[in-house]
Amino acid sequence: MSATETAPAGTAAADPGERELTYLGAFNEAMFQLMRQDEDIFVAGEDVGVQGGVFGSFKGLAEEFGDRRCVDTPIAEQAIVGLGIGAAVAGLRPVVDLMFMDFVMVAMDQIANQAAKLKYMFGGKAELPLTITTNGGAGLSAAAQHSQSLEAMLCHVPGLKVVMPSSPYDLKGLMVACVRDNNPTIIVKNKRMFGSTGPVPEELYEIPLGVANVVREGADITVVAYGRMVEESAKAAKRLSEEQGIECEIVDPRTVQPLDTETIVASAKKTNRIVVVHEAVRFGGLGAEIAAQVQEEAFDYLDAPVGRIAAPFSPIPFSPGLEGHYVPNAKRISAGILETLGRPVPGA
Amino acid sequence: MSATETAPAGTAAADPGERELTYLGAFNEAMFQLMRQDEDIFVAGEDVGVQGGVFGSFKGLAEEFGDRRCVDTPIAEQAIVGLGIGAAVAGLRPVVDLMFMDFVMVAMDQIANQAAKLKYMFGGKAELPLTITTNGGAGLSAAAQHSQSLEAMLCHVPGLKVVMPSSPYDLKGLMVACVRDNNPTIIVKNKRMFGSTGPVPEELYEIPLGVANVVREGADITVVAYGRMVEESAKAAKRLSEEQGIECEIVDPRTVQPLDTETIVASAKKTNRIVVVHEAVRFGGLGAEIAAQVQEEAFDYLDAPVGRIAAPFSPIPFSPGLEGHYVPNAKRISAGILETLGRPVPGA
Amino acid sequence: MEPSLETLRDLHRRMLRIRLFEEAAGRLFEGNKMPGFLHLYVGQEAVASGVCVAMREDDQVSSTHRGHGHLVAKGGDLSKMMAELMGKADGYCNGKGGSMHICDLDLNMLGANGIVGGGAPIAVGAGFANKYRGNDTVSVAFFGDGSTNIGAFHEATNMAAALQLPVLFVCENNEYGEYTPRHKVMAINDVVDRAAGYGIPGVIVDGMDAIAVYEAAMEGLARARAGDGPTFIEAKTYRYYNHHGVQTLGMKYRTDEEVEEWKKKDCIEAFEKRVTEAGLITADELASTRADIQAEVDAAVEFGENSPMPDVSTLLTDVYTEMA
Amino acid sequence: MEPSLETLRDLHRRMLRIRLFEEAAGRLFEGNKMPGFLHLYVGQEAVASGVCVAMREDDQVSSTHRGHGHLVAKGGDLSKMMAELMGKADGYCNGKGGSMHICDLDLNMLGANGIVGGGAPIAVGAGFANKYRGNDTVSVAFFGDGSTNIGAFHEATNMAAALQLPVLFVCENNEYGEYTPRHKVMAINDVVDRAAGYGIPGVIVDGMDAIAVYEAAMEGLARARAGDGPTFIEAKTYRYYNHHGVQTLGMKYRTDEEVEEWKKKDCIEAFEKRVTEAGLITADELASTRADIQAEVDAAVEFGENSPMPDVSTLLTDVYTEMA
Ligand SMILES: Cc1ncc(C[n+]2csc(CCOP(=O)(O)OP(=O)(O)O)c2C)c(N)n1
Ligand SMILES: Cc1ncc(C[n+]2csc(CCOP(=O)(O)OP(=O)(O)O)c2C)c(N)n1
Ligand SMILES: [Mg+2]
Ligand SMILES: [Mg+2]
Repeated sequence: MSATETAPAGTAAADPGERELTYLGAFNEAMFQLMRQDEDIFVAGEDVGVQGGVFGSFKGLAEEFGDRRCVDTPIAEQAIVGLGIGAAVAGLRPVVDLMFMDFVMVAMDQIANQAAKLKYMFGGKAELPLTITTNGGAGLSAAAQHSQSLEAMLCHVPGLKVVMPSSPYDLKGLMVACVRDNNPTIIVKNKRMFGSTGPVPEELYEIPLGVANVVREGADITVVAYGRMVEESAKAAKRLSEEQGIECEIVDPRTVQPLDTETIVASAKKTNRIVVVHEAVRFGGLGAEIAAQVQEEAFDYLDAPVGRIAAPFSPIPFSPGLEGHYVPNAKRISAGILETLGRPVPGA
Repeated sequence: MSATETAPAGTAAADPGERELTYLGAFNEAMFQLMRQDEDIFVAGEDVGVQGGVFGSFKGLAEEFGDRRCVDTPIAEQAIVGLGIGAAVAGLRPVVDLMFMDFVMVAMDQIANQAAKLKYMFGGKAELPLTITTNGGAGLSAAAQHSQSLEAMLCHVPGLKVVMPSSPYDLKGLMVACVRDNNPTIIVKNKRMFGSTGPVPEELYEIPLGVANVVREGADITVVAYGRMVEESAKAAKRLSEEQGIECEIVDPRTVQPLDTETIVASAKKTNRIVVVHEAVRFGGLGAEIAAQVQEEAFDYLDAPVGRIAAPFSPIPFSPGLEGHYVPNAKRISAGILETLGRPVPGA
Repeated sequence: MEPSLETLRDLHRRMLRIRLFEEAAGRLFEGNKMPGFLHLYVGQEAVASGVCVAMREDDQVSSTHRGHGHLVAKGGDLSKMMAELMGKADGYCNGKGGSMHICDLDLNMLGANGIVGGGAPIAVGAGFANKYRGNDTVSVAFFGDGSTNIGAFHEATNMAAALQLPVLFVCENNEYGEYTPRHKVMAINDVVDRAAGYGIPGVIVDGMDAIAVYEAAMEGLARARAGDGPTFIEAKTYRYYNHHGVQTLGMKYRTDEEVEEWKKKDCIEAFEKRVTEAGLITADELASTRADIQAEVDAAVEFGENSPMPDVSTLLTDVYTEMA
Repeated sequence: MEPSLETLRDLHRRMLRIRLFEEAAGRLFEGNKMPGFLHLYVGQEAVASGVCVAMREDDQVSSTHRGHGHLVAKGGDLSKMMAELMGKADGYCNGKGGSMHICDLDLNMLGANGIVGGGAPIAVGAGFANKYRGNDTVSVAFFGDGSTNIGAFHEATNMAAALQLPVLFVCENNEYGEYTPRHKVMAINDVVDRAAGYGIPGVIVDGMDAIAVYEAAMEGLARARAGDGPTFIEAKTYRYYNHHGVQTLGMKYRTDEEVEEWKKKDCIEAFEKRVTEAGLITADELASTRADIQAEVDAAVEFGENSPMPDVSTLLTDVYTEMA
């Protein structure tokens, strides 16, 4: 019995409705509902069992599903991902957890050389319904090895899908899509959003991977943002609208691989100006790829270079006194937008 | 006694002269000369000792320098890089070898979370004169796990320098610069160029990191290429010049981190059209970063979108029947150039 | 535990299928008809054969860069294998994988692997699935002596031990990792010394003796099937050819005498001598088996040679599974 | 090997410096004056102190996420440490590293490490440099029980054994990795069972007894200095506080009774009782040492609180070393 077969009809984005959940709560609910529906789904990782995950993502699962389906593992990220690969090839639908996105580096071979390439190397004969869950993002003084946003590395590896949800609603629906997908997927929660709340339907719904969400419509400029940067961009957009009458269109790709270039380019063609915002380091970040694609596809529509608002070129500092200046925020996003609009930037 | 102190005056790019060496021979000579000059330099890696490296890069070193300075290690890429980090922090100048660039993934944590970040995390107090040597590139039917070009991942990590030499002359001079640099550097030989020959001065010379080389001047279009793609681009340029009178300017950044944006942008401003060529997968490759930077810096100068000629979005196939269509070659580069020039592409 | 006559025939057949397949592949490689790297298994046939005869068909295998032997021993189709090694469209992986990624999921052979240590975690995952389902299927991880120095091996073995998974770890100790002798890269006499560090039983077996390997594997598989967790088998063996390619003698990293010494213990010769001397199988039967297999191998070579190169249109397929 | 009186005083001082420093840090953390994660070392003081007293100043240390104890034991400046933990400009790393990356290269403390297993290879590299230079300096890798399950630990330990490097491996077995008890993640009774798999001597020591740790470390260091390669020490110990932060009791993953049992064996109390009962150090002297150290800690807190946040202009410095 596979999840896909038992999925209720019409799982496309349900009406958000009234009920609010936290970001973490939405994830946790997706796990419960998925595991109730499909016996082949299990979760394995460090402290996911008795503790329910160090951040509480998997809280309560061990109580309901036991240690057979909610498995505390040794500290061994390579073997954790490998366990998922082998179990997936053998027909299960594993969810394996890497506590911090930074630890992707520890398991990079299993993720990028094994999971991503298996199907292709085998001439198409393998299915790999593996979901890797992890937690990224800075802003918690977790320093250089516990704060990174490494999605650009993962996006560069054919065979992976990479998902960066920006709200409780998206997190639940995208997590469902990841687990039901027959390809290796990596879904990255943002650590600073764990407590953020928003409407989340109670039923199990799925948000398709590879489809962007136009979070806000606007005629003046396109802002591509994902993960926590959507919320910061929305703040910037609100202020710019109120204070200067500038209307931003915010496009959240939601999945960065596959990337919904079509929606991004359509928006750029409409507004003629576009900036990309991400937490990751600017050099070689996803903003580069989006800028490259947009100028390829919408060259004649652009009134200004594609702007990039991102982290500067350094490891992530520990001190709040520095980290506050490292991660893009609404203020820096506003400044970047104004610059791309050719308007004066306050304080610049 | 550090290499820097003992470096002969005027180590900037010597006159290539008459003597020819292979790409591999140039590397090997650099190793000999560096190790003779500086007792603190040693090399460690799999099969680097008795065998002199599986490709012969380190041939003869064990005979001259013994197993103290030319160290066969266990198959343990994390510990090989870690050995280099620890020895560098303790004041030596290690060269550690990863047999294939694909194995960077196995050691990614030590490279990207440790070596790259150590100095910053320590508030500047560490020096890390570590050189990682490796071999990248496709075209030898080595399949998906032995053919990759992963420089884009490494360039995204602040703290590393990433070097991709395109000729015997550059390889020797850049290797010298890497070893003398007090930062972690990764120098990537291209496996298909091992036997390529070219003029190489006998003396020890250094090509500074971060300085691009204008390999060919031309007024019509800029072609940014590095590694083996320089040679393929040169072939394309020659043919386009001869057959259609199109003059390409080829810029080889030589080091992709730090990237000599200045030279690239200056050339783009001159020619008004630019393409980037690399062996790596196009999505998220270095071409994206260069395209993004060029459109930022030279927006008003561009007569066409920045073009990207790169590998398509799949793992690298084994069969020569497929791989031949995977890696960019002179023909595909020509087509890309013509497209960016708005000229008809033969057979398209 | 005395192997039946059927088992003996099976051991012989599998060893010989590997040997003749590999020798043919080696000749093609020498004749430049085989692209890429070729890591021949010749010399080690008793290990894969002994283990795979002991296995059930539903038991899974994960393998290494030296993986042809494991696929042949698991029952691989020689024609599809030969075509794959040549990069042809009718190969197991349609030419996309080649020698280092050859696999047959229908035979539960989960793939060769180009990354040292990369395969063991995958066997552990398969073992996890078996335990999860509550069936008594076992997965087997084959790996070399050199690979026990890499992190992925350690993590995988410990994971299997900690979770008490039905996995059999089979170390083929041929005393070298590429060009480096084992004593330079580990300070232990026997690789099996590592088993105690994971809390699993370890056993040394003569890897040139298919029957001994078979018996050790039967025990390890039975233990796993009974729910008693992993076992570590160290099979002492030797590869005749160079790490890669077909050169045998005249190398710096090992002496010709050493190679010749090992060849005297050849697993197939010793086996044939033993069964004929014991009057269990006649020399005639052995010869006719050999002729049959040689014919199968010849047909495989022809199949491979006649198979077309993959069509360029397949370059970008199989990257993702399309979702409905 | 009986420790001298001076050594006993030294052991006591170092343990107490760690304890009082950590308790103060814990209070600041509770009062939200310390950003990020805080992994307290309290309970394990005898291990770092015993080992570091046995070490020479030129011997190096690599550490873990739980690294304050190792730096204090190596002679770290409490003021610079406290400032670093608060993210201040005058901290050891100018606020860039924090708790998980604290270091003092002048004291040969090569850094705490946020990656489990990440530090061991670095100690091995330092050990390599020592052997290379032909001096008799030794490097020490501290690491937890949980970290012995990760690949980097395995590779590093085997590398040191294979190359016979002067490295001392000190496993602080506190029976948990975060919230997971050891028996779930390894199928062995003692972590030291792993040593034989690397071909190096292993020894278990009571990690609540600074003198026992000191003596075991002296032996291991002497062996390394003599050129006889690495030793593995397993120190049985316990952390009083939660994996991270200051909660002690009322947790799901371990019982309050267990915590209380271990606290009865407190390394400092036991040590003080022993030396006073033996008439080696008077209670008065111990009390005055405590008072001195408390004053040092109080001054460190004040120093940290008064230190400014790092200037924004330093955000992008220290990424690379500028080359002339
Ligand atoms: C991670 C990694 N490092 C290095 C290599 C290169 N390599 C391929 S096979 C091999 C030796 C493996 O030795 P062993 O495990 O003993 O297997 P054997 O070749 O003897 O069968 C090496 C170093 C690799 N493929 N992957
Ligand atoms: C590679 C990696 N995986 C996971 C973590 C998260 N983590 C930090 S400490 C820890 C437990 C370590 O246990 P142990 O080695 O026993 O040290 P202890 O905390 O008990 O001192 C874990 C899992 C990490 N920092 N790095
Ligand atoms: Mg071997
Ligand atoms: Mg512990």
